[in-house]
This record gives sequence, C-alpha cells and structure tokens, in this order.
Amino acid sequence: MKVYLDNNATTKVDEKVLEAMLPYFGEVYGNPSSMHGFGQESNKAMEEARKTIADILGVEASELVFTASGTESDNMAIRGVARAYKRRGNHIITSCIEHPAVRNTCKDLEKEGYEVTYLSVDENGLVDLEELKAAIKRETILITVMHANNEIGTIQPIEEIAKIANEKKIVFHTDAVQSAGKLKLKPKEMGIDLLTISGHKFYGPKGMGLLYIKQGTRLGKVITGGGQERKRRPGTSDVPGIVGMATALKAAVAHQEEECKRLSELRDYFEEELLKKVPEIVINAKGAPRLPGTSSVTFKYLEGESILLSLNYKGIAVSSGSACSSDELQASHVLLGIGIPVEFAHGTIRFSLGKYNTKEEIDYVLAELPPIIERLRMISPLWGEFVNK
Amino acid sequence: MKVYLDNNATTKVDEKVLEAMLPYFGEVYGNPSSMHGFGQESNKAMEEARKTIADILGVEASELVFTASGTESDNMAIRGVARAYKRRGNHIITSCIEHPAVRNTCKDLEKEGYEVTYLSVDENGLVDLEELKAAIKRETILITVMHANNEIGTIQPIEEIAKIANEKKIVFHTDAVQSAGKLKLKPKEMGIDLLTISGHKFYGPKGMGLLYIKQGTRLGKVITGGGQERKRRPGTSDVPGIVGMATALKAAVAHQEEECKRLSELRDYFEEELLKKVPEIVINAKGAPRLPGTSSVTFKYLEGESILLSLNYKGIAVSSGSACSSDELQASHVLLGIGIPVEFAHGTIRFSLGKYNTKEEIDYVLAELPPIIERLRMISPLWGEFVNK
Amino acid sequence: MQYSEKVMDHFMNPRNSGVIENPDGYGKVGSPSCGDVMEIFLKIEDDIIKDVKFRTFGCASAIATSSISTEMILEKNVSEALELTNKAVAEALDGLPPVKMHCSVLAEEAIKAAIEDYMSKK
Ligand SMILES: Cc1ncc(COP(=O)(O)O)c(C=O)c1O
Ligand SMILES: Cc1ncc(COP(=O)(O)O)c(C=O)c1O
Ligand code: FES
Ligand code: FES
Repeated sequence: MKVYLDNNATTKVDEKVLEAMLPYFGEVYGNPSSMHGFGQESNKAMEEARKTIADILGVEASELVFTASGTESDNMAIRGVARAYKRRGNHIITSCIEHPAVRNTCKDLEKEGYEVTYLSVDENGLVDLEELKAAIKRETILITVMHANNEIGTIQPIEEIAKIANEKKIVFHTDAVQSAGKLKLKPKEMGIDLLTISGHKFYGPKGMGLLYIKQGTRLGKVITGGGQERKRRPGTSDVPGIVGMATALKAAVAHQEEECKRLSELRDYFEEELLKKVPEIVINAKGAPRLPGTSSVTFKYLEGESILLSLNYKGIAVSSGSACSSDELQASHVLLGIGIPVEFAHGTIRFSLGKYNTKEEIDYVLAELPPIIERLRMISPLWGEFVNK
Repeated sequence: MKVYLDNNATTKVDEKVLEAMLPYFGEVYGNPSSMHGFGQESNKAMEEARKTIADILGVEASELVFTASGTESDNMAIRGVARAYKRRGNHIITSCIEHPAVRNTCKDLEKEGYEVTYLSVDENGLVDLEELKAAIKRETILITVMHANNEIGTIQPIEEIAKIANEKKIVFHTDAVQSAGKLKLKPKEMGIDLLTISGHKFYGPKGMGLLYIKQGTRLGKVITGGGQERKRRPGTSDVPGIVGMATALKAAVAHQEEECKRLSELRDYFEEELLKKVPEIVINAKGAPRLPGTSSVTFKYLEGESILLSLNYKGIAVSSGSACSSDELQASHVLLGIGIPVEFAHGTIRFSLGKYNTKEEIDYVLAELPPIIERLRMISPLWGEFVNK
Repeated sequence: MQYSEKVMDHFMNPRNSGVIENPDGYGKVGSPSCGDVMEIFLKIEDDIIKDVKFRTFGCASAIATSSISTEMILEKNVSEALELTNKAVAEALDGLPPVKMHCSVLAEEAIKAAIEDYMSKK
C-alpha cells in the first residue's frame, strides 16, 4: 500500500486541474502580451482565471499578481514593502515560526539595515497580541504573520492582528500558502493588505504563486523586466499554470467545508488511536485552532529521519520538519519556537492529510507505525535510559 | 488559414514535450526536496533533466539553476553579481539593445548607485569590440551582452566579448534566451560565466528558466527562502516544467542544423519575395549574422499596429516590436538603437518563423501582405507626401 | 488590450478616406515621430460640411477614430462640428482601451484645425 501523508509539502495535481491546463500547452499557446488572436486567446484565459480567483477571495482582479511560487510572492511582499516604505521606517514585525520564505527574507533584510522583531509563540504556536502591540514602534512599516503554519498547523488570529496593524496604519502581509482552499480567506473583510498563495498546496500546479496586493499598497520591485502583470511582475505569463491554479482553487473552495470536516475527523481519529497505541508521544499544537489535516507528532527518544525512512519502507510518505529544510540538519525553528526541547524536536514527524487520503490508509499507518517506533526505540540509548529510570 | 509567425514571443509546446511532462502532474507528484519515495522519484526526474541540459551545454549539472523565467535568470545574474562584487566595483557594461529583463534591471541598479555603460550598436545591431574595450574600467564587475536579439535577430560576437571579459577578469553574462536550441551554446568553450535560457522559446513550457553559473562565480541573492537548488533559488521545484524544458532543449538541438538551414532558407525566400512585391521597405540587420527565423521589416510611412491587426484579420500572427512592450506606446529602443528614424521605427514588424511554419504558410503571407500595405498606405498622409515628392 | 468590434470595423473599412482637391478647409495634426499624423479635408457650402475626407498615419485606434468622426460631422454645420469631442468619438466606437484614449484627440484636433482654416479663409 502506498500512502501519501505529505500534503503540506505538495499535493497531487487533480485530474480536472490537469485537464483544464492541457489546451494551453499546444493549442492556445500564444503569449498573452501579444496583440494578435493567438495572444488574445491566451490573455482571455488568463484574465478569466484571475477573475475566478478574485471572486473567490472577494477582491478585484486588478489586485492580483501571478508569480512563480509562494516563495516569490512572500519576497515580493516583504522586500516590496521594505523598499517602498523605507523613508517611513525600517522596522518589521514577524513571528518566530514563519516559513523560510518569510523568515530568511526578514533575516536578509536585517543585513540591509532593517530591524526585525520575531514574536514568540506559546506552546501551541500562537502569537501573543499584547506582545505584538508592544512591539510596534513609530518605525514599523510591516507586520507579516502567517495564516496557518506548515509544520504544526496552528492557525493564527490574523483578523485580530490585521485590526491592530490597520489601526496603526501598518501594512499587514500574511502567508496563506497552507490555508488557501482550507480556511476562510477574504482579505477585504479580514483587513489583509498583502496575501500569499501557492498553487501546489491545493492540488494545483507547482511553480505558480499569487500575491494579493490591496489597491493603494505600494511595493518596490524585486524583479525587473517587461510590462507583464501591469508592470508589477515581469516574465512571460505561465498560462497553463495560471489556469491550473484558478481551477484548483475553485475546486478546493467548492468542497471546503465538507472536506475540512472529513479531514479533521480523520486526523482526530489518527491521533486518538496513536495515543492509545504508542507511549511517550506528544501531539503538537493540539490546543490551538489547527489546519484540518495536519498532525505533528513528537516521538520522544527517537530521531525523525529513522522514522521517516522506516515508514517510507512501508510505502508511507511523511515529513520530518518541513521539506524545504530536509537538507539542513538543524532542528526545526518552529518546533523549538513552541518550546519543544531540541532532543525531542529531532523526533518529530509531520503527517499531513489531503483529499485523496482514506480511512483505510490511516488504519494501515496505525498498524505499521507502532512496531516501527518500538523497534527503533529498542535500539535507542535514550529510550533505554528512560525506561530504566 | 492560421499562420503563427511570432515564435520569438513564445512557441507552441511540442507534443512530445507535453507527453514527457504529463506523469509529473498527477502520478509522480512528490516534492523533490522530500526524503520519501514520492519525493525521491520526483527528484530523480529533476536531476535527470538537469543532467540532460548539462550534457547539451557541456557543463556540470551542479552549475545549473532552474528558475521560473528568462527574466528571473537575468535578474539573478545581474543583481547577483552586482551584490556579490559590490566591494570590487560598481560598473556594469551592457548593450543598448538588450531585452527589458536586462535593460530595466540595469536601469534599476543605476538608481541603487551602480554605473552602467550602454554600448552603442551599428546599423546591423552589432556592438563594437573597441568601444567595449574602451568602456572597461577598474570598477567594472560585469559585462552583460545578449547572444541573439529578440527583435532583429542580430547575433553578437559573444566569444570575442567573453575573451575580453575573461582577460580583465570581469564576469561575463549573456542572455541566450533567443539562441538556445538554435545556435551553438557551449559556455565553457565560449568563455561564458553566466548564461540565461527560457523554456518557452524552443517549444518547451512557459514559466521555466535556467541560469548557468560557472563554478566559482559568486552571486548575491535576489529571492530568499528554503534550501532548494543548492540554496541558490528557493521555492518548490516545478518538476513538470523542468522535465519539459530538458525534453524541449534536447529535441531542439537534435535537429538544430537541418532546422536552422530550413528556417534560414524560408526566411530568405520570404524577404526576397517581399522586397519584390512591396516598395519602400527595409529589412533590418540584414548585413549581420542573424537568427535563422527572424525577419524584422520596416514598412515606411506606416504604423506597426495597423499592419499587425490587418494581418491578424487574415489569421497571421506577427509582432510589432517585442510582445513585452506592446503595452507601451514608445518606439522600440532596439530599432532606435540601430539608427532607424523614429517615424520608421513605428512601422516595423517582426516576423519570427519556427519549426511548425511551412512554405505554404509563407506564400499565404506573401499573398495577403502586399494588398494590406497598399491599402494602409493609401490612407497614410506620409505616403501621400512621399509619392507626391 | 482588446478593441471593440466597431473600432475594428472602422479600422478595416475606413469611411471617407482619401483626399479632396482644393478643399475649403484643411487641417493636419500630429507628427511622424510620435507615430501619428492626421489630415482632414473639408468641402463646405453655407457653413455645412458637404464632403469630408481623411488620411491617417497611426494605430488602429487613430484610423478608426478618424473614420467615425468624419461620419459624425458630415452634413453638419461647422459650429456643430466644432463641438465634437474626443469623448463622443470614443463612445461612438463603443469605447477605446485606456492606453489608446489619446489617439482619439487627434481626430478632434484635426477637425478643429480644418474648420479654423476654413474660417480664416472666409
Ligand atoms: C532576449 C530575451 N531575453 C529575455 C526574455 C525573457 O524571458 P521570459 O519571458 O521567460 O521571462 C525574452 C523573451 O521574452 C527574450 O527574448
Ligand atoms: C507556509 C508556507 N509558505 C511558503 C511556502 C513556499 O511556497 P512555494 O514552495 O510555492 O515557494 C510554503 C511551502 O513550501 C509554505 O508551506
Ligand atoms: S547522526 Fe546523521 S545527521 Fe546526525
Ligand atoms: S495614434 Fe499613437 S497610439 Fe494610437
């Protein structure tokens, strides 16, 4: 049996999404910037896709810019504000559990002379609104706090954060890569100025991102070139990708409520059974509002890679930490951020469920996982010390 | 009849390319950064694609970075060198006929305090090597001159430019977006340090770019985030796009010589017949080595858009200037750069032929175009003045 | 950017294009280097425009606005013709893309120039 439980890393492209994309490779292939019929046909498809997404988000189509990834959108937002509002101030506020696309961009801006405050989070991964308020200074030009965390699933109170930002007239950006298609996302109602989405997290194509830019928000340029995307993001538009992202988002929100309910129940079932079957584990961020399909489990006295590979041997795909940092061997800053001791952070596995996962698959994992943990603990000196205590 | 003669703007995705991409949407969909089998399978495909391209270019796979467009690669190269070599100098040399991805990036860097020399070109669009030599200063950190021009097709003597750059130990970047799959591209032999390619110009997917970075060339970061592409370009890898680009480049070079010959002949036939049938036209850059399928024609006393739309009415797709600048109403900097008077620059049309174009199609254009020009000239006051002279 | 069908119709089949020998009023505006030049020729009897012809060097929008505005002033009194605005011309064409609005000014200006020429000769 093959079970893919790494849907927070990326998802399978939905058949219907691929179908919608297909005509834009070899049939309607014109450059949407071209004036002739071939180009205008592509342009029409692109603008329809933009309108589809705008309607879902409840924003104007002209407020949306297509990019090539969530990472690029995050960079455009953060670097863009940093540059455009430089005269007004140099202070940025973010949380300590952001995705590297936000975190490393903030770190990079520190080298350029910006000052960044990294808000702490509680054991559930939630930022403290009082700490946020206290961190705001006259020089604060940007608050960027993610909507839902990719590793532990924690959903931040972004409407309240937005309210604080709006009152102080500070630009508010949120990385909604993990929440798009899963949670309510209405930037206007929620007070969001800049919002990042990535296509491949909701059964759409890889290499497609989106940035919502509230009308009137100034952004400096990260990449320069031709006049595409109203001169905000140059490079020939990836029409199939754009059409695919719109199709995928539409499909995701169409079944959002039922699917969230189903996934939450499946995830809760998994966690309850796991707690029964395996001793000395911690379900992270269990006390916070969480993404429906995300389950971060710390297996004490073990190291994540060994669990990951043992599960992989059984056809089960999970992640230890986030995929992007799997080349790095440090413990995840998110897990450390919620106060997990380093040695336990290393033993944390993320199970991220998606729309193609079934109860049968979860039962298979529940059958295969306990013996793996037992076997690995048998050879772990830390486990040995623990049981001898 | 529908005739697509805008292959320099973008190309139809080859059926075989699309076929090669298909499995990576819904079957092999893992994130190549993931450690599990789903991810490793994707990773394998990605690394095979990288190796394919590396072999074609005669470089190491580790010297290639996948990006999302030619524009992004150009930015990475130019901004990257500007940042990494800032301490050594602040002077950049480029030509006055670069694509906006290079030109506007240089202009943007001027605002940041860099000094840029824009080399002039002769009436064929060729830079002058003596002018280049004279422009080099102690502060020069980068020479970026495009391989082949997108509007007029002129091929620059980049091996000689590279030689001059190498002697002075200045980093040399070339935008090879228009030449990839058409001309010899061997960075090592040719002395190139940084080289930009874009997938959608040789029957590959849109939204895919590549940057060759010669081992040892330092580059500052444009976008920050996760650790993908050996930490040089973050964002989840677009596996289908990567596979598609490699497949397309392989197919292009496999038939490169025959196809170049066929296209050159077709283009020459088109130009000769056109010169016979339509008075008062100029074939631009005719005296220079040119891309095989590119024909830039100035129809005196007319304005390009009216020709473009009249041709479009007959199903023929061409471009006036480059697609990226079609929203801008100024005359093309490339045409002005080669010394075409402004009023004639406005009347310039680019016919760019590709592998799917046939002699029948060219004959159709040769039949439809002359009456269009005649009709438009009948209502042009400039033509009226000219014939009355 | 997309033109309305009406723009395309007037662009592909311009009305009243050509010249009038010895016109009663003649106007020429624009410059080749800006990419647009327009000429208007008027035949006028008792202040009524009896015939009008134009020639235009310019984009599709410039040609279409030239064409439709000649239709709009034909058989009109010169004072009425002077009131023609570029907005009215654009509306008659079912709108123009924003970046092309300036092209419609050309027609208005050329007609004004031609009528002024007629007035000055009177
Ligand atoms: C010479 C040249 N450089 C760069 C680009 C930009 O490539 P892309 O559209 O993939 O960003 C193009 C084409 O648009 C080009 O012709
Ligand atoms: C929260 C979050 N932000 C940003 C990203 C980056 O998105 P992309 O991989 O499309 O660049 C990801 C996923 O990788 C993510 O989970
Ligand atoms: S023991 Fe292998 S990474 Fe530390
Ligand atoms: S006449 Fe200049 S753009 Fe229309």
